[in-house]
Amino acid sequence: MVPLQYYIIMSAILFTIGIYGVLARRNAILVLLSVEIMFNAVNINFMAFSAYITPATMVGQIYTIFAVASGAAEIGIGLAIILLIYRGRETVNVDEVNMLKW
Amino acid sequence: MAIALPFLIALALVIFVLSNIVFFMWAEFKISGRVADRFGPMETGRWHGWAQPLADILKFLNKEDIIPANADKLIFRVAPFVGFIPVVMVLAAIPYTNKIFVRDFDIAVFFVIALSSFTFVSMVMGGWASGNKYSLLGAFRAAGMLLSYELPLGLAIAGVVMLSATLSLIGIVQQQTVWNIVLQPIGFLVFMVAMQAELQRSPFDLAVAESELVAGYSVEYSGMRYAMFQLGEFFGLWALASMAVLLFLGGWHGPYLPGIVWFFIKFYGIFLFLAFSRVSVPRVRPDQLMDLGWKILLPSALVNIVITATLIVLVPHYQVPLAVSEFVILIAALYLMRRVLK
Amino acid sequence: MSGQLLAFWALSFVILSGALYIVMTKNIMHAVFMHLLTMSMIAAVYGLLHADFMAAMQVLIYAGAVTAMVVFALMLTKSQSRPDGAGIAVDNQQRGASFLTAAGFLAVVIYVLVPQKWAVHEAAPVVKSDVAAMGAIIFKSYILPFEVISVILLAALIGVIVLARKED
Amino acid sequence: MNAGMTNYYYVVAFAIVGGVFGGLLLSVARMLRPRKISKTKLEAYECGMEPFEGNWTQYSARFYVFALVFLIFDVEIAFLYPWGTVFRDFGVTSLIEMFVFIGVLLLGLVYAWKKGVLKWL
Repeated sequence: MVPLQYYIIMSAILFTIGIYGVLARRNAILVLLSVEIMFNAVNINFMAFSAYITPATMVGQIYTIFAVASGAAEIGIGLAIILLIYRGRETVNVDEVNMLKW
Repeated sequence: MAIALPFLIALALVIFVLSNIVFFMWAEFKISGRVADRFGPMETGRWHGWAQPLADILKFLNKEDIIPANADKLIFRVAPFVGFIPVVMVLAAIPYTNKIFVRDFDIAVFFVIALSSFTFVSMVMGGWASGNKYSLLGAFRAAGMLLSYELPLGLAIAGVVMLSATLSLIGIVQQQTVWNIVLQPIGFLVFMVAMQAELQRSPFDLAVAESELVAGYSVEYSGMRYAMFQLGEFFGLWALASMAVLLFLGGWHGPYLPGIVWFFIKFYGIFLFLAFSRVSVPRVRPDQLMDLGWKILLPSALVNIVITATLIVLVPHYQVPLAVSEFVILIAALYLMRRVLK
Repeated sequence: MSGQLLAFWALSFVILSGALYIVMTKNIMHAVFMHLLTMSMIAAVYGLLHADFMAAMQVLIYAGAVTAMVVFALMLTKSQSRPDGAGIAVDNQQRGASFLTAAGFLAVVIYVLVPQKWAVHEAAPVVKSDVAAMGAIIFKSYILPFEVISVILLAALIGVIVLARKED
Repeated sequence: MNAGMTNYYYVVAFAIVGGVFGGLLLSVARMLRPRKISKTKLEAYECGMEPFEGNWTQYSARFYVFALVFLIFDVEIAFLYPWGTVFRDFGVTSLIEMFVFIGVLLLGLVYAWKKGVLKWL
């Protein structure tokens, strides 16, 4: 039997990797992929809690279903915004996209 | 022994399916030959060219393997496996009778649908890794088409799931006192059309149209790697044709003969349908393809779901009204379509 | 060591190294395909947690649809960095600071989480992967989120069509 | 080992057999096939000349919108299956819920249709 702790620590490390990716990446699409990693780290936590703490009501699983569905919407819109920025600025480099500074 | 058993079963199944695929290939040669008023292969192996597919396999094995210089070597090698492994995994979920099956999955139907999404990922991987604009464009066309037809396929299956209230394939077959094709004619039609598109077979093979475009996403593939893509397609045919039998044609149900025989009779019926429609229907135009997928199949699958759900909930004995209303709507829709398209 | 524990270690290794590869590699396309592998392995973790349905959904949505969408989007943005990593760097200059931030976060989380005692259910995890049970819970207690999700999806659809169709 | 884990064990076994079988085919072919590489053979397959600027060129945004519409409806399918297994028990209420859900997404499909997104290139 795998202890619950293992899942939580694994997902914490995964989330950390996602944070690093979001901060260190320059290409906006890779930033979005890192956000997806963080998203999935959180989902693993939900699933683990659901299986270990509330197996009867499956709260975590239901939450994950909704999280996945809204995550799908999020990545779709995120990519569309990146495409739009690309059309305007010919770049997907988040360092150069600073129109809001002025 | 218990640890090795699944591996042995898997190996036996793969070899069994492979031997059937060899037969498919030969039957397809013969059928398309006869339809075109030719003989098809006659020489190889003396009797009606029965050894032709084996010769083809030997040719694939002997062919030089070329990886283009500007290809992405790693992804190029991995892509055929991404296409092949999931279709082998699907075999674990398909029952043949209520005695002969590998495992009875709780979510078998959804499992098959989910794994089939690897097919277009493998195409995109292969097309991109080839380092050739045309193969990439072919991959995009193929992926766009598979995307468009995966939805009607899933929605057509949803109608069956609603009738039997389970996702287990064995459960679905056991619920069918009347075959689902009677209760779900719209769903069946949508499934059959979407299935051919999913398998990239001839009326819908415009992404790999071998006579016009060279071969779509697999231009740069040669020898055994190319054969693996083809093999994946045949395994997919096996899986989807079995699904059609199990979901709509009552699986192993049938009088007198044992269940396994009935299963394969129906299975080969579906195969014959695919083989005939491949040679007798002209290839659809790209714009027709998209219109068919999004504007005809997807709405009809949704209509099918709405009718089925409403009748099941509101009418106590829904079988007869469901069959009648679906059939009437189907006829009316086909009639209207003829009027509109004329 | 039990089979499940072994499977967990193997899956964690693949997931974590896959994620590291995604945030480290210079080859954008490889990152996308590694994303596919990582997501499939996360689906396997869901399987380990007895959630068959969620595992299949993870494969369907993340491994299938999202990967295809990211590849299409990548092909639309002709990035300055070539897929093989030549050209402009894909990372920015704050790698050190990012690393420190991430490491600090991890340290805090581990410090908080490790001593924590969870109210783990007796004899957990219970095998309860029945789709019907799940459907019953969603359509009994979570109707509002379910309908709201449909509106969110509609908003995303319309948003993308409006955003992506500017060209013609 | 309980029933659920046995199922996964079988799935993993099938995946491994699929991979090993594919690898076996490739290695048999490796032993049999000739190997005479020349520069021309390694060029991209095109009309006799090397393609310009590789394959990293721009494609139409259509594909992207297709993928998104697909993703949205995929999520719908994922919700339809659990609903399909239980909707009898809840009667008319669950029917109305699902019709609202499908109706809202159908609105999206109609919008996409009217905007001409669903055309092929």
